[in-house]
Amino acid sequence: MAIQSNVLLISLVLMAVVAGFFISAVRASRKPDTSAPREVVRTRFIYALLTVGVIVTAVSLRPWPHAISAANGPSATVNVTGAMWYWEIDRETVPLGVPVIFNARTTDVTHGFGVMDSQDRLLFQTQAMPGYVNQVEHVFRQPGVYRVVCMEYCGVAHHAMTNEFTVAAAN
Amino acid sequence: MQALLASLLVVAAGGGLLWQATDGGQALTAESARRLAVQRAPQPVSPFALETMSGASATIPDARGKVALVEFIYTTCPTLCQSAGADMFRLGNRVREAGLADRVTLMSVSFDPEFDTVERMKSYGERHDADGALWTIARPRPDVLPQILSDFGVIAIPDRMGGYTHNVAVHVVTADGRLAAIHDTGDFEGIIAAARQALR
Amino acid sequence: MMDNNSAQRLPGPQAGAVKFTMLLAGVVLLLMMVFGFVMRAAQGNLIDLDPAMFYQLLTAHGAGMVGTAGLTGAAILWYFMGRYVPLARGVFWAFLGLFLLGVVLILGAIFIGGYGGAWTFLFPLPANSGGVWGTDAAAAFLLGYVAIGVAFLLLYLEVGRKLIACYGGIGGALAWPLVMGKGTAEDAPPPAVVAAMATTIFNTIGTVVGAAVLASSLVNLYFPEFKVDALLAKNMIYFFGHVFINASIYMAVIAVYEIIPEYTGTPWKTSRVFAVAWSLVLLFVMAVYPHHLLQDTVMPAWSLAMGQIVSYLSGIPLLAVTAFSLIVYLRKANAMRWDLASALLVLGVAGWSVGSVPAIIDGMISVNKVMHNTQWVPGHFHIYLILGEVAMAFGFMMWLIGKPEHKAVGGFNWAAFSAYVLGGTGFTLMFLVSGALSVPRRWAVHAPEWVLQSQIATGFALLVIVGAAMFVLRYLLGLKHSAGR
Amino acid sequence: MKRRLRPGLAAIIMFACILGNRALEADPVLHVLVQLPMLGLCGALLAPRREWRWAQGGFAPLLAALFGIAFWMLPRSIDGAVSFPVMTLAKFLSVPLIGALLVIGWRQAHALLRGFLKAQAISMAGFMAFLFTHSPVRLCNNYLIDDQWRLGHGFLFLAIGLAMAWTIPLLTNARPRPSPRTRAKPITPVQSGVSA
Repeated sequence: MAIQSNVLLISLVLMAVVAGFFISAVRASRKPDTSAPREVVRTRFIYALLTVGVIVTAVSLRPWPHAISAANGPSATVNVTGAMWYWEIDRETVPLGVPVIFNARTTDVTHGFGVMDSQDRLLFQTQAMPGYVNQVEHVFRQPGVYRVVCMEYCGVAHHAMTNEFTVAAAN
Repeated sequence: MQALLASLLVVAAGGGLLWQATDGGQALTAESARRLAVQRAPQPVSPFALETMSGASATIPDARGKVALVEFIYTTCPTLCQSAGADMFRLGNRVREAGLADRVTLMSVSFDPEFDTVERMKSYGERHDADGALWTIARPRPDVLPQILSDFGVIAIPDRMGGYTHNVAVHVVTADGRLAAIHDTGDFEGIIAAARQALR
Repeated sequence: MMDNNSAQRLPGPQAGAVKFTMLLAGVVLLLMMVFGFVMRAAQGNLIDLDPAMFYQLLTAHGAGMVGTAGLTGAAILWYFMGRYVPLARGVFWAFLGLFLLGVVLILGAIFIGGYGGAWTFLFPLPANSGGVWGTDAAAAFLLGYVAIGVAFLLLYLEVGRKLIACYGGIGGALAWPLVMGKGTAEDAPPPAVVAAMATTIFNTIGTVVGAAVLASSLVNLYFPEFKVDALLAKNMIYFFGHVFINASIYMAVIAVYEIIPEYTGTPWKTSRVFAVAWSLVLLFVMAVYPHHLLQDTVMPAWSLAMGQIVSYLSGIPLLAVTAFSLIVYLRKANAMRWDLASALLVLGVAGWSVGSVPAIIDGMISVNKVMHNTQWVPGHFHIYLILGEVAMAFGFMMWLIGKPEHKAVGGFNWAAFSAYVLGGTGFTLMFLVSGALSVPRRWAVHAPEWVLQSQIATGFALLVIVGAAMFVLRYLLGLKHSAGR
Repeated sequence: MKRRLRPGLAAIIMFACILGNRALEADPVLHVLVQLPMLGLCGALLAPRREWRWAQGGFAPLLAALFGIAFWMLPRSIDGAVSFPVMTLAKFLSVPLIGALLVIGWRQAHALLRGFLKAQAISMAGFMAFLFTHSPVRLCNNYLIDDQWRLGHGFLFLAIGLAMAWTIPLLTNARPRPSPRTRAKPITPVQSGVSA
């Protein structure tokens, strides 16, 4: 299952929980109620949130999500340049199963370099910004045609700013 | 009431001052002001003699009636003058393509004439493929240098590393000795257009 | 019932000006909602809209909604601070005048000048339109922001200096003695004052930073030789934008602190945890902005990690203090009186809390990599705007018009509230679903497989507009009846 | 400071500025962030303590001072002061006048106007810092790009310094027990009158 589906699921559950607390409080508000949570509950709640926060932070930041690991072992580098309103990619095929490093640049305004798989599912993105080269690394697991889209609003043809590349097993 | 009037007066005067000080909101720096002033009204420059990298003599304005495209350099410059040299080479090609080679001359003028000997100019010229005909490197006499720099509005200041920092540009000088336009060294279109204008 | 309740139900200082402002805000909100509806309809292929026009509407919708949220927040802040400190009346009129001047400039820039550079004016887009709009249009847009910035600065200076003078400095107004364990809760300033002081500080700082980046962008428009560093500009813009929109919500919540006690009968007191929470909010709001830059890999890694961590931490004061306290007060209430005002105010806190969930999750770098600038982002902020800030603003409006019979939950009012909540929920959930399906945000034209989602969202948007229009109508009628009071 | 000492102090500063002009102008940080403020201080010390009708509210003198400051913040004007004697003279005459106008205006300005100007000053110092540290071209023909970069950092420190100087006092006067009795009476709607 794609990461997006998990994110949606987790979000909806947590949102429902938060909403549930409010709904039950509203229901309880019409009659005298002795079950009101006390200060000690608030303190526990804060500690619980902090604990969850520490765990989630540690798990989600290690390894560093933007790490570029490719120095050791085979890898490929792709230079992509955004311009109003097209993408220039310096190679048509990229290898399968090895880390691919994308260097995202722009010649004019800020663009967002996003790559979608054949099911139009966003795999990763990075910003392409004047004067900077943003690097992003990805390992492609499926051969096929991948679509490059613009993920940062860049003017009147923003939505039409697409290109493609092919992922194939390296010889 | 008095205070309101005074404030309005101040706004009018202050706005006028800033308008004047920026040439109508067009130039915030001395460099852009210099270019704007020249573009609005070509300014006379005092004629001066030069010694070229082949040891020959030359003049600005050009005695043969050509339009001179002049930049100021020093040959040991590690950065700006080297890229300016490359730009001059490309500019030469563009001048040829435009069919102006016999009516235009390109001149890189040293503002460090005591150090930039004929040999040093020659080696700088060779490094950048200056042909000596369309484009040559030249130096003025040291005593006229301040006058030249002041006429052209060029300021060279020591960069604390033994070299100079200076404003880099191509100056278009008409045959009758007027500075008609100033452009970035890479702005070939602008320079060619200004040269055509100066030939008219 | 509280002993000072009778005094609180009277109109506060400058009630007339505030009522007028809220009417204006209500009408603008409706108009901006219509813009949003048109954009969703265009994405759903229900209408034919030129992309240039779409992006103009996008720009107007963004700037208009953020501005109006700020306007309603400021009106709430001003109204309730008028209960505690003597505010100079002229300042509010100057604020409103400058704000409207800004609105005129922005609307002119968009619909006359064709400006469509989005409300974020991300450098160097305003100067680089690809021929769609001119320099003057971009400048008018930026100058509109400057006017609005000056308006807010004036308002905050007045509120800030009075709070500082009356409550013993910034520290006094933020209840720091209580935080340090030196004072007693009885001596501490009321919650509204603490919230107002914190908002005043961080939004003043935001405005000052915004002014610097606006000035730089303006100079760059006319003097392209003055280059701006794109990364620095982006940092400053997102700092300014993030602080501003957050300030709107944090100002609006003052209405909850001040009005809900009238309904529950329990005063909302400044406790130690409340004071600590607001001092933390003051820090968090300013430190969290890098979560907008998680896809700028050239940013220092520590700043992105800070963005993610603070993004999570920011949820704690909201959930554990404001939301938790509200839930406690509701449960403790001896027969809470529900009407349109109290219902919308509670909805506001609930929506804000619920909306923080997808926001915090998107603030994780690994999630952000596949969710950033998809419709997930408008998804979460529409939750805490439609069902949060704007709900609080409508709640405040309903409270302003007084008479209980106008606000009773039933009939017309119940229909309006239901339409608004149902529409808002469906509308925002569609954004979240589309975001999870990788639909990018801010696209004028949608791929065929996304069209159905946009069409469903369009339907929900219509429901929101119907609900909001009924609120505004109710407010108008209520104003008419309350005019004589 | 005793009033009668002021002209003397102003004279000393002015002399220092004139005698050290070459040295001060050689470095843009000294030129813009030391010499110009010192010249302004000269004028401020000499500003007559009078309340003119035209200066009511401080608007006219402050506006005049702001336009003057804007003029001297143009890279072109700074360049001019180094290159042309006329501009040098203009600097020595106008900047003290700006200082005097600032003081005259400030004395009569409303607290809100003062606050606005403080915010504006921080913002503009930040803007100048932005400009000088990030411009890829030299903005002054008389100064090196490194100097420009240092000047930008000078402005950044100025912005931070001003922000701290103006906010820290607001923090330190926190009273240990801010009680309703020690602060101004809360204004209830009844006291302030109904304005609907």
